[in-house]
Parts: sequence; structure tokens; C-alpha cells
Amino acid sequence: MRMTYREALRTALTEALSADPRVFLMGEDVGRYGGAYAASKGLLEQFGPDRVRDTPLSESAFVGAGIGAALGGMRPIVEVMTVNFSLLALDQVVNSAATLRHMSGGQLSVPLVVRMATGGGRQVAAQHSHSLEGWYAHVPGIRVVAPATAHDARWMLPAALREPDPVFIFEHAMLYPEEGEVGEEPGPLPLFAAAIRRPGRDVTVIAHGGSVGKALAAAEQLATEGIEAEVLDLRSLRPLDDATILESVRRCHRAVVVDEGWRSGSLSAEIASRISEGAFFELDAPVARVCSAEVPIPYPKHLEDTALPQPDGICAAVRGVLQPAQAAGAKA
Amino acid sequence: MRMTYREALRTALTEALSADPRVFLMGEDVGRYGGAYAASKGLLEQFGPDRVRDTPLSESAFVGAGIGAALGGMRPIVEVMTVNFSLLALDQVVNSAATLRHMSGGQLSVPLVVRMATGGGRQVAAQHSHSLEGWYAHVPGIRVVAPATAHDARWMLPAALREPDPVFIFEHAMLYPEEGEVGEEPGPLPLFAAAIRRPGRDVTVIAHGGSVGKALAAAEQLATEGIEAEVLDLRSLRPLDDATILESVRRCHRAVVVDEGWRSGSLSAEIASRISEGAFFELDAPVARVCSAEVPIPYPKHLEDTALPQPDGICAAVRGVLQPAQAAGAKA
Amino acid sequence: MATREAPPLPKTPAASGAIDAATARSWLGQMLLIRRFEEKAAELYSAGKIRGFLHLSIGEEAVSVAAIAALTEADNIVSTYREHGHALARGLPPGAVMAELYGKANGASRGRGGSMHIFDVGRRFYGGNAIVAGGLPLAVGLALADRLRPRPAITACFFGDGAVAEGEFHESLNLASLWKLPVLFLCENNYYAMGTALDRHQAETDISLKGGAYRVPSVAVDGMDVMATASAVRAAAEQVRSGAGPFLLECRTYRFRAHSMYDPELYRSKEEVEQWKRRDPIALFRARLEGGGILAAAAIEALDREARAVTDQAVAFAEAGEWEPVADLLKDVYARELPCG
Amino acid sequence: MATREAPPLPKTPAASGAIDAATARSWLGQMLLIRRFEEKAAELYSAGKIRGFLHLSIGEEAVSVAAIAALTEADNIVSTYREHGHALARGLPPGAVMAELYGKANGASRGRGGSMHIFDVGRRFYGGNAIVAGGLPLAVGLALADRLRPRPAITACFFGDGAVAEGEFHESLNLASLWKLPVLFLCENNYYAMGTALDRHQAETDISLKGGAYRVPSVAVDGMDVMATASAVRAAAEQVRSGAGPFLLECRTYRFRAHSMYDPELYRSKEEVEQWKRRDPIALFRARLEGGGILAAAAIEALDREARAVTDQAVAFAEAGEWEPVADLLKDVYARELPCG
Ligand SMILES: Cc1ncc(C[n+]2csc(CCOP(=O)(O)OP(=O)(O)O)c2C)c(N)n1
Ligand SMILES: Cc1ncc(C[n+]2csc(CCOP(=O)(O)OP(=O)(O)O)c2C)c(N)n1
Ligand SMILES: [Mg+2]
Ligand SMILES: [Mg+2]
Repeated sequence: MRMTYREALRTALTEALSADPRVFLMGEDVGRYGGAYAASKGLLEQFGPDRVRDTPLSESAFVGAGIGAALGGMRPIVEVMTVNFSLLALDQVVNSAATLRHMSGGQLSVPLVVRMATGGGRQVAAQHSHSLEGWYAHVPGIRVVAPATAHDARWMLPAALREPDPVFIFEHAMLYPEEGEVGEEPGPLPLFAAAIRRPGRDVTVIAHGGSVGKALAAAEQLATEGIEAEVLDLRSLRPLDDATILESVRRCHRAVVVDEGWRSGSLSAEIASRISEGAFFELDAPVARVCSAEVPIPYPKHLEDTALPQPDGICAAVRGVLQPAQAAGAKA
Repeated sequence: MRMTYREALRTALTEALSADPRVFLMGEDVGRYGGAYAASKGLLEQFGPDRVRDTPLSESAFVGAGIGAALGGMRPIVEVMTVNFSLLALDQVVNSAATLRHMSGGQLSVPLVVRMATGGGRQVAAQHSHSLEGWYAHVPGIRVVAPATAHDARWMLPAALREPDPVFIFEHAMLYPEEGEVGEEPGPLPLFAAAIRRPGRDVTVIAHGGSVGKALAAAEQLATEGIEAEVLDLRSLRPLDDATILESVRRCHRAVVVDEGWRSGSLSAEIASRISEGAFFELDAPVARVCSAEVPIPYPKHLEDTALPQPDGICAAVRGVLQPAQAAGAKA
Repeated sequence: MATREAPPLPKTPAASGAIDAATARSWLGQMLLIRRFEEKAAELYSAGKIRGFLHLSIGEEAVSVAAIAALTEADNIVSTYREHGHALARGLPPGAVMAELYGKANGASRGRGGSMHIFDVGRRFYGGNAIVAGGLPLAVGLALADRLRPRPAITACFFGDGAVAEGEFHESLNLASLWKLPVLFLCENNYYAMGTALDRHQAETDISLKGGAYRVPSVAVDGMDVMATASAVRAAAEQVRSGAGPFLLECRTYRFRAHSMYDPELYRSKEEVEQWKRRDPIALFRARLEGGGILAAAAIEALDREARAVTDQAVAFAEAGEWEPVADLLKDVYARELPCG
Repeated sequence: MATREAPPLPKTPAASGAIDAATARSWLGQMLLIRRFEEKAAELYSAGKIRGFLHLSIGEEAVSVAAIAALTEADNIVSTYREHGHALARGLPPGAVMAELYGKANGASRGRGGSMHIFDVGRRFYGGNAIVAGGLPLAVGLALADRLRPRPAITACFFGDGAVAEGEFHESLNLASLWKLPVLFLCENNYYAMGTALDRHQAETDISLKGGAYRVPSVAVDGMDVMATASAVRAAAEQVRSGAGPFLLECRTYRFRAHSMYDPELYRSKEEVEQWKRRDPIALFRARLEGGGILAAAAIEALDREARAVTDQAVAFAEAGEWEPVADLLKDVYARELPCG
């Protein structure tokens, strides 16, 4: 069935609230307003204010309350409006959600799902355009996924709710209105597996979330030049699906990582490092990275477009790693 | 002159407060208590409560107030007791300190210095042992340094105070009691340059802060085996001194990065990636990383020691990258 | 979730004093300018000239004008993402504000910030903060700097009712009071945080009662009454200026428009909005001025024409502006080029 | 920074009711156990058996015992890093607590947490939180879970005076009150946050006045008087249990020892400490019980001997414990092995 990413999320939320009385949704403006991105529109009317719970502007307290409610036997879904505001709750994530099971010697469980929007592209400037999911992916004790398709938006949520540990779902803000095919079933891919979105043989282009579409657009362009790029959608950022990544790179011998985070210290570095560690002698060129410029994302469209990864930049990076001169020279 | 890292910091703070009336020190227990790590002991008595200012437990407000005071023409030094608690103030750092200059079109300046302790090793368990300086190094608009020696503890602070932009100084908690030689002058190295702490030829071992000593210990051990490791102290985490790093790696052809952050998504990945990007065809083996285990750091000594990077692990990693079999096989 | 009482309409105090014609003209002119400027901005948004988030303060003009009237040029202002009114009342050139909304290089922040991030360091207008409550700690710091330098000035800090729920409200009021800093905390209570009504985000809906927890004197005022608000701000500012420490002034007001241009306004009834519109601060002030013989209808109409003309000039200024060159993207991330890396 | 009044000694209420011998024995026994246990822990720290941070609650035993006496087995407890007293009063086996301080695998948290992170899910003891104020949101969430499931229970949340300055205090009280959740907020006001005296971190030093900002009823009690504290907690807990929403109880007490074993105590005078020691909660209670003929001196001595004996057994248990194998380091980071990566 075709539906938007937003509708896919709403379908998933509706199903989750219907299926399990322990599930409830909580966050700023998830109820009366219908969700800042309208993902939860209509749910308050359907499930009532106990299960679709508007919160005050208190990110630390309501994320912490989500952790506490999970400890208390519920299956909370906490919506943090965007990753930008989630910084206010990061202490609760890093110091409580991520530590409680291990630190208690295995006694405690935090089956919490946190959803939030991430990423730029909507001209909402420096304080509303961060892509910080890479930070979350650094933290042991939590899981991090990023649905890039409507199908994954539909099916990652129920899978996340089955996890006994905290799962953070990053929804790229540009994806909500995107339409896609949503299957009746979750499909064969487990929650934490990467997906090959387009097979290829010349280069592996690795992306997640809002960058997957850009990678696919770049691959289309490259195909017209005779370059067959394989596009890999990470889907899960913690854990990373090393096996799928390395298998692809070993076939293509070249890789480009696309990441909307600022380049220095972004998740792209981890992926590039793992590729080098795992497939160094099969690489014909250093792994290239296409990331955001290291700048607070500016408001005007031309500057924002320049600051964020774009298909053209991905194409250029692919051409760079394919430059036979450089690669051949070195292998000689 | 020999002094402890703590005394070096105190010397630097005393000098800064004496030299510039715009400088003041603010943070939890910096005054009456003398500083959680005693770095500011005696300063309240010397400079009075206006300039050595105890704050309530309000990390977000007093870091934000430091930003505001910097905007207002002062040169605040804010001490956040440890990086663990700095998560509570991260919104102010990422969304205000780092953005204000750019977002205001160059109108605003935030000449703020923030000091904090980082790292594990003192058996203070999962909520007090983080090494999150790598996160800070991801953020454009701020600078990040990590003094690894008493000399740098003494001289990085005045250099940071001369910067027109926010500088974050990470002091590894294990270093405070360490003694070292402190020069009368800052020396030739600029604030943001890496230092070669031990010259070598076989492998570049890159570390910062509390890991530099471990890297040097490993190098001593390796020397007895005939392996000459060059130990590079990053000193600055943002910017990274690519030139010095790459120059060393191009000479040694092999590199090991030591980083007390959890492996996945740590700064070590960025460094390894940059090395691969900048010296791929000069590398004889993939860059290896020695990081913390991906676990909330446990309390008991034997587990904490296992979780953190240690000289033995560094030696093992160095031997790994030097394994001639693997390297030769691949070059063939 | 228990249902609590509906938000009370603010009471207009019996008398808010007299006003001379020059002041009346100035205040009404500013309120009209804000109104016309924002009406135009809404149009331009629909026309695609302005993008991203645009938060209008239509309905809340009295607070901007009254509050800033009580400040001197030496005072600092810390604002929010709903700050066109503050910026214009502070005297930022309307053209620079409009150009900022366009994202043009002749905008107040060189176009980089847009509607939510208007700065003017010369006018001590410290922005423009899109993190709810994010400005409060900055205001405390600005006031601390003034105290330490010392510099005789106060810092006025605007924030909404929604911001009151954030921890930073609490930490900042405590800090300012503990250190007796000259901060005037100005809460623009428009009874909604996005779609969440005051009584659904605050256990205690009377914000003016919250100062007590920090020994911060606080008062609520009818923010639809520009004269009442002005005298309340004046009194509060004087107290802050005297060195007595911070003050919390709650201005009860209402936004007539949606939260932002994205907002379908599912959370409130048309009737509620209409009811508040009967207390439109511009209409109320106008009626009082006309009724009291302070300004004639014709003079008021002239002010309105001027507001429209200034708005049109602002649009022309913005339209004529250049885009910042892409090559300058990385300019001013830092103050200086790096020595390395 | 203005100097404010010195922290007031708490007033002992005129009468805190009668007490039967069994209750007296139980409470005094627990207080003595906490005291002897912590005295021993301090010794063991000096001997190098315990490392890291060790925060003693000596002087504050009455609060732990009185508060937890008012709770049922179904109630949840959220504690702080100064939680040995809470854990022992909750009935955690002293051996498991001591072994945790050692870091042994037979410790309450398998030794991984140490002194600051004692958990016992069976006794609904949710730890042990080394982030000041970090436990308050968790308590709100536990109470929310109980409300939604529903499960008739309350959540008691301990925190210090220092925690009151954190934004999470503010956000949590508002949230709990807004949603009328069954949380009993228990502030252990010992007049210091590390080395920072109450009047140097709070603009309003009367913490019990802070509930008003959230419509949370609040009361202060003499935390050195176990009977007064017990009756205050009982009343507060009953109110919370009745569904009236949260309650803030401020227990005024004092720590006789340093903040942690690292603290040189430069910030307070010996005289101040001595003055407070004259109101040692154990001595006060003991005197009252002896004076009132409720327990004889010999019985009290027997309780003390028992406390020492239990402590010695706890030490023996800890000494006999094994270290967790290094191979188990990564166990329980997650509940299950990953399917990939
Ligand atoms: C920390 C943070 N959380 C959430 C948001 C999203 N958001 C923007 S405005 C707003 C409502 C704020 O309400 P209020 O403070 O009353 O100001 P108003 O918009 O009514 O002027 C919200 C939830 C944000 N910008 N910052
Ligand atoms: C968020 C945070 N900031 C700082 C610290 C360091 N610290 C530990 S205890 C403490 C004082 C807390 O005082 P209070 O809440 O009164 O509790 P008490 O120690 O007196 O029992 C401080 C500053 C911390 N653990 N967490
Ligand atoms: Mg509002
Ligand atoms: Mg205390």
C-alpha cells in the first residue's frame, strides 16, 4: 500500500496503542496539536489523554519519566519533538536509560522507545537543523535506528517495542511527507540489519535516514555515466550491521559514506574506520565521506543546500574514489 | 619547575585572575570547597567571591550564564565539575555558545573558557567515568583542547583565554596528582598543535589526555622488543592537527589511535578516518584503535581496568599493525 | 488528567495613568508597525519569499512596545523566536528585520538566522533564540557581566508561558536572585505553548506566583493594555535598576494567529480567539486615545498609513538585498582562521 | 553576594506522639545499624577495601528510617548516591549492601555499582543515582506507570537540598502535580551541597515553600527527630496514597561526616558540626525512649550490639564474595545478544 512516511508512523502508533495496553505515547504536543509533524494526529481522540499524553516543555523530566515508566512495567513511546531539544534530556539518556541494566547487575529493564525528528533541509536554521543521531549511536546500553522509508517507518516501531532495551528512532524531518510502498508484513529484515536499496558493483554508497534518497538520486545520475553504485541503507546505527557493510565493500572495493552530521566526529568516521579495519586490503581507494559542512546550518536555502550533503557531492565523491589514476598508481 | 597538574592549573588560574579583571571563575564548589579536584583551592580567599564564584547545582544555567557574561564583555572561566554533568548543559553549548557568532552574522563573540574533568580510572562507576570530549570535538563553533601534561595544564589556560571563541578544556581526572616539569614560558607549540612526546619510526601511537601516559608506557615496553613507537599527543581535539598527524604516519606507515571513549563513534574513528583519507597509500596496515569497552564503566577495579585502554592493549595493537605476514601479503 | 479551570481573561486595572500625545503617538505607531509588518510577513510567507519557521506576535504588540519603552539604550534585551515585535520596538531598522526574514545579506544577522535569530549588537539586542527558555541563562550572564564590570544597566529577558516549565526557568531565577542580578524576567503568557494550553502544562497556572520560590518579586499585568503594561514594566525596571535584584513580570496576552505557519490550530476554538480579539491591544489603545481626546482619528489613520509605508519600504529593502555568497558559508564560525587542522 | 541568614536549627515539634516498644526497637535498631554499618564502611575505606566515592549518611539516619517505615512493600523507592541508610532501612540484606561497597559479585548490584548504585528490584529499590536530581524524573515515571497500570502504590523519591537547584526538580514537581501522580518527594536538607551551604545555593532557603509554585503541598519537619519525621511522612504518604497528587516533605537534618571521603571540609567549622551533633538523632531518640520508659538502657545496648554484629556479618559476607569474572564485563549491557553487528 502506498502511504506517506507520516501516515506509516501513524499506522504504527495506532496499532501499537491498540495492541498493548502498556503502550502509551507522551511528548510535547503529541495530543491536541496532533504532533509537531502530525504523526500522531487523531490519536488523542481515539485513545484518550491517558495514552496520548501532552507534556509541558520539560524534556529532561518527560524523557526521564519515560524511563521510569518503562521500569514500572509500561511500554512508553516518548516523542521528543526534535533531536535539537533532546540535548536537554541527554543526561537521562546517557546516565540512566543506558546504564540501568548493567549498573544494577542485570536487575532492571528499560523497554523504552524514544522517537524524534532529526536533520536539516527545511530552512529552520542553526538551532533546529542538527543531525546528532551519531552521538546516540556512541552510547552502549541503547539501540538506535533510522527508518529511511515509509515501510520502515511503519515496521520499525513495533519491532522497537519488542526490544527489552531502550530504542531511539530517528525520523528525518524531510521524510514525513514522502510517499512510499508499505508492505503488509515487516518483511525479512531484522530491526538491526542494513538493507541494500540498490544493487551495484563499482562502489558502495552508505547512507541512512534522509540521506538514502540523496544517495539513490546520485546513483541514478552515476548510472548514466556507466557507474553502478550500490546503495546501502544502514537502518540501524547501533548496532551497525558490519557484515552487510563489509560484504558489499568487499565486492565493490570502494566506498563512500554519506552522513548529514558535521564531518568531524560524525558517524561516517566510525563507518569508514570499520571498513578500513575490516576490508583494508580489499579497498582500492580510501573510503570517502560526504557530510555536512562544519557550520551552524544557516537559514537561506542556497546556503543550507550548500551546507548539507547533496546528490552532486555524492557523485563527485564517487568519481573521486573511482579515479583510476590515483588508485592504480598506489597499487603499483 | 616540577609541580603537579593540579598545581599547574592553580598557577594558571591565579595568573589569569591577577592579570585580567575581566576574568572570573565560576562553578560548583570552586570557592569554599576549593574545587572538586582542588584546582582552585585558596583562590576564593585571594580573589573574593565575585571572582571565584560558587554556583548552585544548575549546570545549564551557569554554563549559559558564562556564555552571557562572555557576550557582556567578561572572560569567564566556567568549571563544570565533570563531563558527566556537562550533559545537563550541552544545549547551551551546542545551541548557543557554538552558534552565536555565525548565526548573528559575525556580530557576537563568546570568549568563554570551560574547564571540566573527564575520564575513568578512579572507580567512580558508570555515571562518573565518561570520556565525552569527542562529542564536543564534533561541534563547529567551539574549540576543544586536552592538556596531558602539567606544562600544558599550566599554559593552555592563558592561551585559551586569548581566544575570541569558546574553548573547552578537558582535564583527565587521573592527571591532577601527576607531577611534571612546567616551563617558565608556554613554549613554541601553539594551542591547537599536536606534540610528538616520543619520537619513533615504526608506528605512530596517537593519544590525548589521560591516555598519553599509557601510550608512553606502552612505547617503553615496545622498545624492549625492538619496536620504536612514536607517541603523538593530540593536545587539541578541535581543530585536529592533521599536518602533524599525517607527517608522522607517513614516516611510520602504521598508526594506532588510543581513545578512552567507547569505541563506536569515538574520536578515534575520526582520526583513523583522516589518516586513511590523507595517507591511505602510505599505510602498511589499517589504523588500529584502542578504546574503552562498550559498557557503562563498572566500579570494581579489575573490571574498570579491563574496560579502559591499558598499555598492554596498546602494545598488542601495535604488534598487530606490525604483523609482517598480513601487511606483506596484502601489498603483494 | 484532571481538567482545571479555563484560562482567566486578564483584568484591566482601574487606571493606568495618563499619557501625553507624543508618547501615545510613539507607542501606537510602534504597535501598528509591528502589526502591519507581521501581516505583510504572513503574506510573504504564502508567496514563498519567507521560509522556515515564522512566528507572529500579532495580538501581543502591547507587551513588546510597553516593555521596551521602559528600557534605556544601555540595557540588554534577550528575546525568543517570536521576536519581530521586540526587534522593531527596539528600533532595529524594519528593512534589516524584513531582509533577515528573507535571508538576505542585508538582514540584521546577514540573513543567516531568519525570523528566529535576529541580532543587533549595537542596540544590545541579543537575539533571537529558538530553544525555548534557552535565553534565560544568557540574560543572567549578561546581567552578571554588567554587575562585575560594573556597568549600570539591566537585562530584559522575554520568554513565553511554555518556557516556564523548562528547568532553565527555575535555575535562572534562582541564580539571578541568589546573586541579586539586574534581570527583568518578562513572561509573555499567551496561554499556549504551541498547542498546549497553560492549564495543561502548568500545575500552577498563575505564573506570577512562581517568583516566590526564589524570593523574586513578581506581578501579573494585563498585557493587552499597553498603558497598564508600560507602568508595570516601568515600576519593575526601576526596582531592578535600583539593585534590588531580579523581577518577574507576567504579561497576560494572546496570540491571534497560529503558533507558526505550520500550525492547523486544532487545539483552540474560533470562539476563544474571537473573544480575545475583542481585547485587541491596538483597538483598545486606539479607542482610549480617541475617547480621551489624546489623538484624533485622522492622526491615528496617518500613523497606520505610515506603518504600512514603512513596511513597504522594508519589503523593498529586503527585495533589493543580495544573497550572501556561498563562498562565505564558513565565515564567522570562528573569529579567526586556524593556525592548523 | 549578599550574606543571608545562617541556616536555622530545625525546631522539634511539641509532641510527636507516643510509640510502642516494638516500633521503638525496630526504628532504633535500624538507625543503629545504619550508623555502625557506615562507621565500619569508613574504616574499610581507609583500609582500601572500599574505593571510589563513599558518601555517609551518619547524622541523617532518622530520615531514612522514618521515611521508609511509612512505605509498604508495594511502594517504590528512588534514592541518591547517599543511600546506604535507605537501602538498609528498606531491608536489603546488609551483606549484599556491604558486598556492593566492596564491588563483589555477591553485592546488591553484582558489585558493578558500588556505594552509589545499590539496586534491589524485588524490594522496589530503584537505586542509587549519582547524578544529582537525576532520580526525580524516574520517580515521576514510576508513579505514572502505577497510575496507568493501575497499581495501588506510591513512589518515594529522596534527594538533597542541592538537588533543589537543578532544573529537574522543577520539571518533575510540575509534571507530577499536573498529572496528580503519587510521588512523595523527600528532600533530605542537610544544609550543604558538597561544600556549598544552603544559603549560598538557594535564593529562598525554605525549601518547603517551593511546593507552592506547583500546587504541591509541602511541609518541613525536624529530620533529627525520628518520631516527628515518621508522623510527617505518614501523613504525607497517606495524602499521596489517597490520590491527591504529590507531596513535598522537607526533612531538615545534617551530615556529621564529610561529603565524601575526599572532602577536606574547609567550608564549615568544627563548632557548627559539634552544635548539630548535640541533636544526634540516635542520641535524641534513645534519650526519649529511656526517659519515657519505653526501652531500658540494657535493651538499647543489646540493639547496638546486634547492629555491630550484623555489620560484622555483612563484612564477612563481603569478604567471602567473589569478584565478577572479567569475561562477564559485557553481560547485561543489553538484555540479549545482537542479531548482527
Ligand atoms: C527546548 C525546546 N523544546 C521544544 C521546542 C518546540 N517549540 C517551539 S515554540 C514552542 C512553544 C513555546 O511556547 P511559549 O514558551 O509559551 O511561547 P509562545 O510560542 O507561546 O510565544 C515549542 C514547544 C523548542 N523550540 N525548544
Ligand atoms: C548533576 C550533578 N552535578 C554535580 C554533581 C557533583 N556532586 C555530587 S553530590 C553534590 C552535592 C549534592 O548536594 P545535595 O543534593 O544537598 O545532597 P547531599 O550530598 O547533601 O546529600 C555534588 C555537587 C553530581 N553528582 N551531579
Ligand atoms: Mg505561549
Ligand atoms: Mg545536602
